Amino acid sequence: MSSSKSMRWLITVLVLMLALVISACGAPAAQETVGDAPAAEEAPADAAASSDAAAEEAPAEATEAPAEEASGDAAAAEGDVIKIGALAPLSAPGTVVGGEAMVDAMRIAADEINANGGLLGRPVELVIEDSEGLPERGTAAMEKLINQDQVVAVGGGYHSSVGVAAKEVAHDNGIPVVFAETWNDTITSAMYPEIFRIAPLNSEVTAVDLNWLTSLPYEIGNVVILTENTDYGIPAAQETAAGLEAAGIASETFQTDIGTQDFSAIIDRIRAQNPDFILVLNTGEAGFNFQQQAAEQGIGPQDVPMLCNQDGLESNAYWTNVPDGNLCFLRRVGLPVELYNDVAKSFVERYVELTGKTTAESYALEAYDSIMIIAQAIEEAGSTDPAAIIDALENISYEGALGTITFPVNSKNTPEQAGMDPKWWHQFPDPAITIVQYQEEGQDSLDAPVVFPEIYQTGDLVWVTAE
Amino acid sequence: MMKRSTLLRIGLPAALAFLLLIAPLWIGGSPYIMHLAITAFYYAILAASWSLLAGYAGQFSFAHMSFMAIGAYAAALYGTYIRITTVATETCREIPFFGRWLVILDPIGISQSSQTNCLDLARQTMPAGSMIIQPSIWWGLLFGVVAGGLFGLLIGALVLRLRSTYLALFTIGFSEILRAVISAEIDITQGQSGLEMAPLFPNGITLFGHSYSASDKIPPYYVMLALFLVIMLILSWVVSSRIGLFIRAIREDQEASAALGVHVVRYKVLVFTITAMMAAAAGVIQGHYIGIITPNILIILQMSLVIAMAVIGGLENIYAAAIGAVILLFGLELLRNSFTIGPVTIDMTTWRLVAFGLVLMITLRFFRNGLISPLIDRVMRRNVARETVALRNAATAAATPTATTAGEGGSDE
Amino acid sequence: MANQQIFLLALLWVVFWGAIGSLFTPRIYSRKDLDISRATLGGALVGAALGPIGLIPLWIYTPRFTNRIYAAASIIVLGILILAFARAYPDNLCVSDGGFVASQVTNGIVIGLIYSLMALGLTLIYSILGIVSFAHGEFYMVGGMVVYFMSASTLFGRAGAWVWLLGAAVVTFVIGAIFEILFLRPMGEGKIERPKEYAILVTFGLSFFLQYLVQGLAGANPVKAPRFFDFPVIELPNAEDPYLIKTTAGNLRLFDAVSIPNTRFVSAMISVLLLFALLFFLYRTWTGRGLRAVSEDRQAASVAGINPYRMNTLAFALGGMLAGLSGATLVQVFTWLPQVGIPAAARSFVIIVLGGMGSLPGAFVGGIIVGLVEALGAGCVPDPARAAAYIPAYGMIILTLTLLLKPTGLFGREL
Amino acid sequence: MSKQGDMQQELALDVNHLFKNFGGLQVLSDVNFKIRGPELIGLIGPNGAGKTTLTNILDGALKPSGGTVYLNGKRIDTLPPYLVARAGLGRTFQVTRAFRRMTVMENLLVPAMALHATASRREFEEKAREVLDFLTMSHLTNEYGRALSGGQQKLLELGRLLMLDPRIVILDEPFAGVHPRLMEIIYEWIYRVNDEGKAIILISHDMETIFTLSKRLLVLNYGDLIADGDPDVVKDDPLVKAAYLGEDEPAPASPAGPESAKFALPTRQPGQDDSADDEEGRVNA
Repeated sequence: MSSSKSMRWLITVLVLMLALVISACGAPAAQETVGDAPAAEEAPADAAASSDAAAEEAPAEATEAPAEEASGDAAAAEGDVIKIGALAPLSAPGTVVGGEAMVDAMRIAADEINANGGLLGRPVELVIEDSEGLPERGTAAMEKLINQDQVVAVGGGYHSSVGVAAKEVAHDNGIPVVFAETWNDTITSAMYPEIFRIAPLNSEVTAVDLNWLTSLPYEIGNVVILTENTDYGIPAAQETAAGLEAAGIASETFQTDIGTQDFSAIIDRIRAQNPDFILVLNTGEAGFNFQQQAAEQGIGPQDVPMLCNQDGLESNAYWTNVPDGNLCFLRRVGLPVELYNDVAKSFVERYVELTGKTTAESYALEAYDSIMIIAQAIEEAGSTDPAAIIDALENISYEGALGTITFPVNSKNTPEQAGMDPKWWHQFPDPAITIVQYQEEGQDSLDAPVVFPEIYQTGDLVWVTAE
Repeated sequence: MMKRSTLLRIGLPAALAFLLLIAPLWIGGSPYIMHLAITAFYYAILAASWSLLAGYAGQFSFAHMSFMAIGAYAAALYGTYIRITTVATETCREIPFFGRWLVILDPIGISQSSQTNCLDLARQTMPAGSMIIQPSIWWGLLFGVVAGGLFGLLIGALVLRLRSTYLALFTIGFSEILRAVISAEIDITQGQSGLEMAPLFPNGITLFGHSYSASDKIPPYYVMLALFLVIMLILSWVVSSRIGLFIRAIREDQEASAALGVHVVRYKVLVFTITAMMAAAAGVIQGHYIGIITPNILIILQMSLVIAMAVIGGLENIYAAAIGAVILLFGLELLRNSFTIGPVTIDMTTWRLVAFGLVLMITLRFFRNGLISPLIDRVMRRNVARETVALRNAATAAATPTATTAGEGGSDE
Repeated sequence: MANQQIFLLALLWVVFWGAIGSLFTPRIYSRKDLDISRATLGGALVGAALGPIGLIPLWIYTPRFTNRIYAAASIIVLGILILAFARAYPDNLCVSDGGFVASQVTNGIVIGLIYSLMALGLTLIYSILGIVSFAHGEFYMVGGMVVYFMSASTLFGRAGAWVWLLGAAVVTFVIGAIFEILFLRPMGEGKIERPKEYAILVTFGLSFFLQYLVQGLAGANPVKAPRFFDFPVIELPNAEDPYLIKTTAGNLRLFDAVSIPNTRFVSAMISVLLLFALLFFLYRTWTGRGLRAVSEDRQAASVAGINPYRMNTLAFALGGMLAGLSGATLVQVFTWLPQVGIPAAARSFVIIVLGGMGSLPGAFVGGIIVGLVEALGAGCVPDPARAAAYIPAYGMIILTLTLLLKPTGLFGREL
Repeated sequence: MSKQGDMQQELALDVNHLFKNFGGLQVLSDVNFKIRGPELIGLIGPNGAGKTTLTNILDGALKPSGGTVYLNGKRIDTLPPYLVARAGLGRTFQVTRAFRRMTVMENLLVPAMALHATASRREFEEKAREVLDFLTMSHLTNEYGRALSGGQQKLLELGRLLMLDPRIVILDEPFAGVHPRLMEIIYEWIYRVNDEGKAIILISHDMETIFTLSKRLLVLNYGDLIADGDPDVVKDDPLVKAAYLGEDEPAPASPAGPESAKFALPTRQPGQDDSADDEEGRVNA
């Protein structure tokens, strides 16, 4: 008797929820007619396509609405601080080593600006947000930076997945972002007017890896790629594998969860592959864990040539976590120490002083530059209006720690006009990428000799071969 | 007296709801506060529905976020892989669908090299004027809610025999397995990089003559608020109905309830299903609002946030749990600042969570009904207490001495 | 490849008949009025092993499920799966390379021993207090952190591993004792409604608190302690012959196939030592006997003059200390972070559920089984893209299956 | 509450050849008895005699190994407890099982609403108030179950049975740990329910009450129903004497109180042992 009653109940609840849904069931989310226009991108990008369509009229709005806000802001606090956002991973699962280094670097940049009298006669305040390495946290952090803290631009950024997600918020709000260390190609290939990048492109990094591997005078027949299952690791692994295959080198990819701690079984499997080279695309502590455990199980960097994760550039953390990691190869972005310009030298000096480290990592340099380039853009724009800053960034020529940064592919020289892939949009075209190798235990990463490319080379590589 | 209680029971929530409805008049100018409000409603839905499950029915499930994720992922997969075309594509997997074609796209995984999709191929051969439609996200909401409900039903049925600790462990296990599957099956779910979800109103929306863009916060605010209010209505209906009575009886004593005629199995499964559907609905809306969903929403920290919100608010009161969630969410987010005392800079991003853990423990230890619930009880039970006093006085007057004194009326202990 | 479908089919077959067996056997047994407490698992195993050929006679004759039937059926199931796997993936390392399998098994056992120690702490707490501590992973984390900071400090840096371990033990013991006295004691005094749920939540709060407290104090940088001890470098029988044992400072290789890293070996040995110490404590000291008495019969023990509250405190602190010690030994194996306790705690839950809540031998055997399953899972799953990605799930599948089929675990008391 | 006179003819409980074994242990063997009309029956037996098992089988919580139970022609031994309850068999538990964190009113509403799928809460609140008046507990209407004393919780359980309105009631140790004054109310309850045409099976260690109240006595001894008849006759039955009443060693202490008080009214203070009982009764999983 009561059974039918509560079944009715369940159905009622269902119907209620249905009603809620159906009442809102209106037009389809997106609709596209074939044949009329040059077919826009489809599939998951549907939403993006439609928002792109919206964006066509949006620029007008985008330049207006935030301008209002900004001017209102300025009216409210004439001579008040200019806030610049800083996005970095400061807690796990993010890569904290990288994040903290970047925050230190960005603080130095802000202090330097203020020591030189600030921007437009106003002091600068750096607002730091923790992205935790999570896309959804990244969007929330970006949201807070823009809407709560009212920053005029954002620098930093470490994890690709965060960058991919956070760029949407910045785009929606028309606030410029200069990404310092997010490599995923799609960040720029979306061609958002607000998004700039001084980090290398994933595909370019992969190309460097491939160039290096194929140019080596050693017999490399079999490569193992260890990657994390993120949108930094997987595309990089796929492209590298494809490139290796084209060069006639066999490869096997092992995917791991970002939180993986115990690699012993994977290491045994890798050993069984008998690789001539191991490429590690895991970031943070997972990379450290792998390298040290591999060393302990006899296929470490001293047994098999290994390109280690770039967090290894943070020498203190590297040698604490990978004591047996000598002879690791590392990829470094930025010019080698010998070619440092004055900006880089003075930055490194301050950075060493602040952090007690022996030198600055490449992402610290990038983070520093990401803030400084924003500062220069604000000076050149003569206002904190985001649209003006974006305009200034497009035309900028900034002498920074990484060299002279420009964004040659921009709204005046679109990828189409330049005949280039959209990934070059607002992209610093030639961040130097070098391969260095630790050749002494406890060595500082800046003392480690550069072994590739030839023009930067400062030392010969040590190539270990099995047996 | 009855009038006063009715007034409180209906008037107070109605007033609150009205306040929330007109709140954008004040906070609408600050998208960040609006963002927090939307997120707060989302957590309030989760905390309130979890309090029905854990507080009323006594089922300490750690799988609540899993149901949320199931809902969100179901909607996201639907949005990513389902299209409707007017002409058969011939290149994709497709099913005839009311004179059109329901096309299921191929999983592509994460790749930077733009693979050609079967739909792209088809587009070149399709006659001009034929349409490719991405179906409405609101059907995705339905899909997500149904998926969440089905899993709720399944888990509810599986855990019937498991109590307290065992139930907690089982649901943690389920949640972890789900997380591993989502992060590992990259071809379909895109793993850690997450599935993108369309905004709630991709083309913007015009409300009362004012048009809002897709990224505007006002429309999602009202969508989430509506969901929140509807779910609170359903929840209050559930707790005041026989279901609420029975699940509390089951929580207290399963055998005794059965011996009094309560169909234990049905109500246990029912409450699992209902709460799972609510969590799923919240997940779908939040996913569309945030625009991306990743397996990290399943990490234990997320579940612990919901649990802590419900506990600190008051586990055995859906309203207290919801209010607790809202207050805590705002508290936690607004505390995300670092401040400096003298030479020491305290980074609140971490320390606020330390404080949070401490508050959780202290609440449990010393305020077992939470911090909000006693306040609500005090207001709501005032006339109950009066009635009790009256009854007791009458009893004393009638010289029927009570043998043993009972606790005070409306006591929290 | 069609070959690979063999394994899938075998798996499907086993799962299907296992499900049928586990669903219907209890009903048939209860209809015949036999003990059904073992029928779910028994039916599942017999169904999985023999399919309808086994289930029909089982349902007709309904024998008692002895351990022998369990064992035989489990062996058959394993056999079927292994054979099918070997047929389907003849090139898989787990099929073609004996040395690889030996290495995986060794590694599984070694790491399993360390897991056992941690799970022992949890099961000890459960057997005395009747609760599962959700903060167990944080004790593990704190233990490791203490060792790292002592090893990195100038004061204790040269004191050596034993001192560091002692430090970790003391710190985790004290945290456990304080927490028990402040937050769990009222539960034992009957002041708390629904004590089990309270315990879940309050230990959960502790876990939250400790995790972020450590992060706040120590930052979230990955750290790691140095190797405790180096191996002496030896090669047996001698350098010319194919060796039986060969060591470097950081590695031990047996028969040129099995390689055990020094850090893991040392951790496992310390765990075994601690295990014996624990057994000695529980069986040979007055306090230990008191603990066991309380776990057997609380009231009788308190009549016999044992203060059960003090035993509660001791058990919780001791349990936390065991977790702390297991973290203290593992901090030389893994890179350490404030979040490192979460997967470790989850693994301990798996182990105690599998072994049987509150059972000491169960925790030990369960630890080794979980170690083996994780090692073989990551080592044998054919698709390298999935093998490692599913590591967190292997244990959880054991957990859920155990809870569904035999909630009392391997060594739990039958209800 | 109306007198349900017509039920008197209808009421019938047939217990036929009931067997129960747990594994190898025979707990009940061939138990047979019938109840016709509103009888007041005592069920006694030493600890471990199978009283609780019998109750659990009648209630549906356990399935018998053999035999059948019919209530008014409806077979109930195959039904789950909640359907047995709805079929008209109510019971109390040896350890009180009031819903501790629900108010007294809510406690009473549970059975009423479970029984009637459609009726509204308000209807039953009236009835519940009547019941509370009868139990002299109306001043406790809004108290939580946990705030009641042990004896009051027993009364509450009896109140719930009134709301369930079963045709046959099994009372498991209703007097254990109850203050003498409250015992009077229980007596009154038993007479009233009996007058309403319901059968009552009373399980108690307290011989005095059993002999005072019951008109018929069932004696269980290690699974065998060794006697069934008039209490005075049964008392002198040599089998019973040997098995139970004449037993030398006292039965182990139970909530019913020490064996020495076997033939006296219990003198224990109410609620003395409740917390300990509770703990036992609430062991999880």
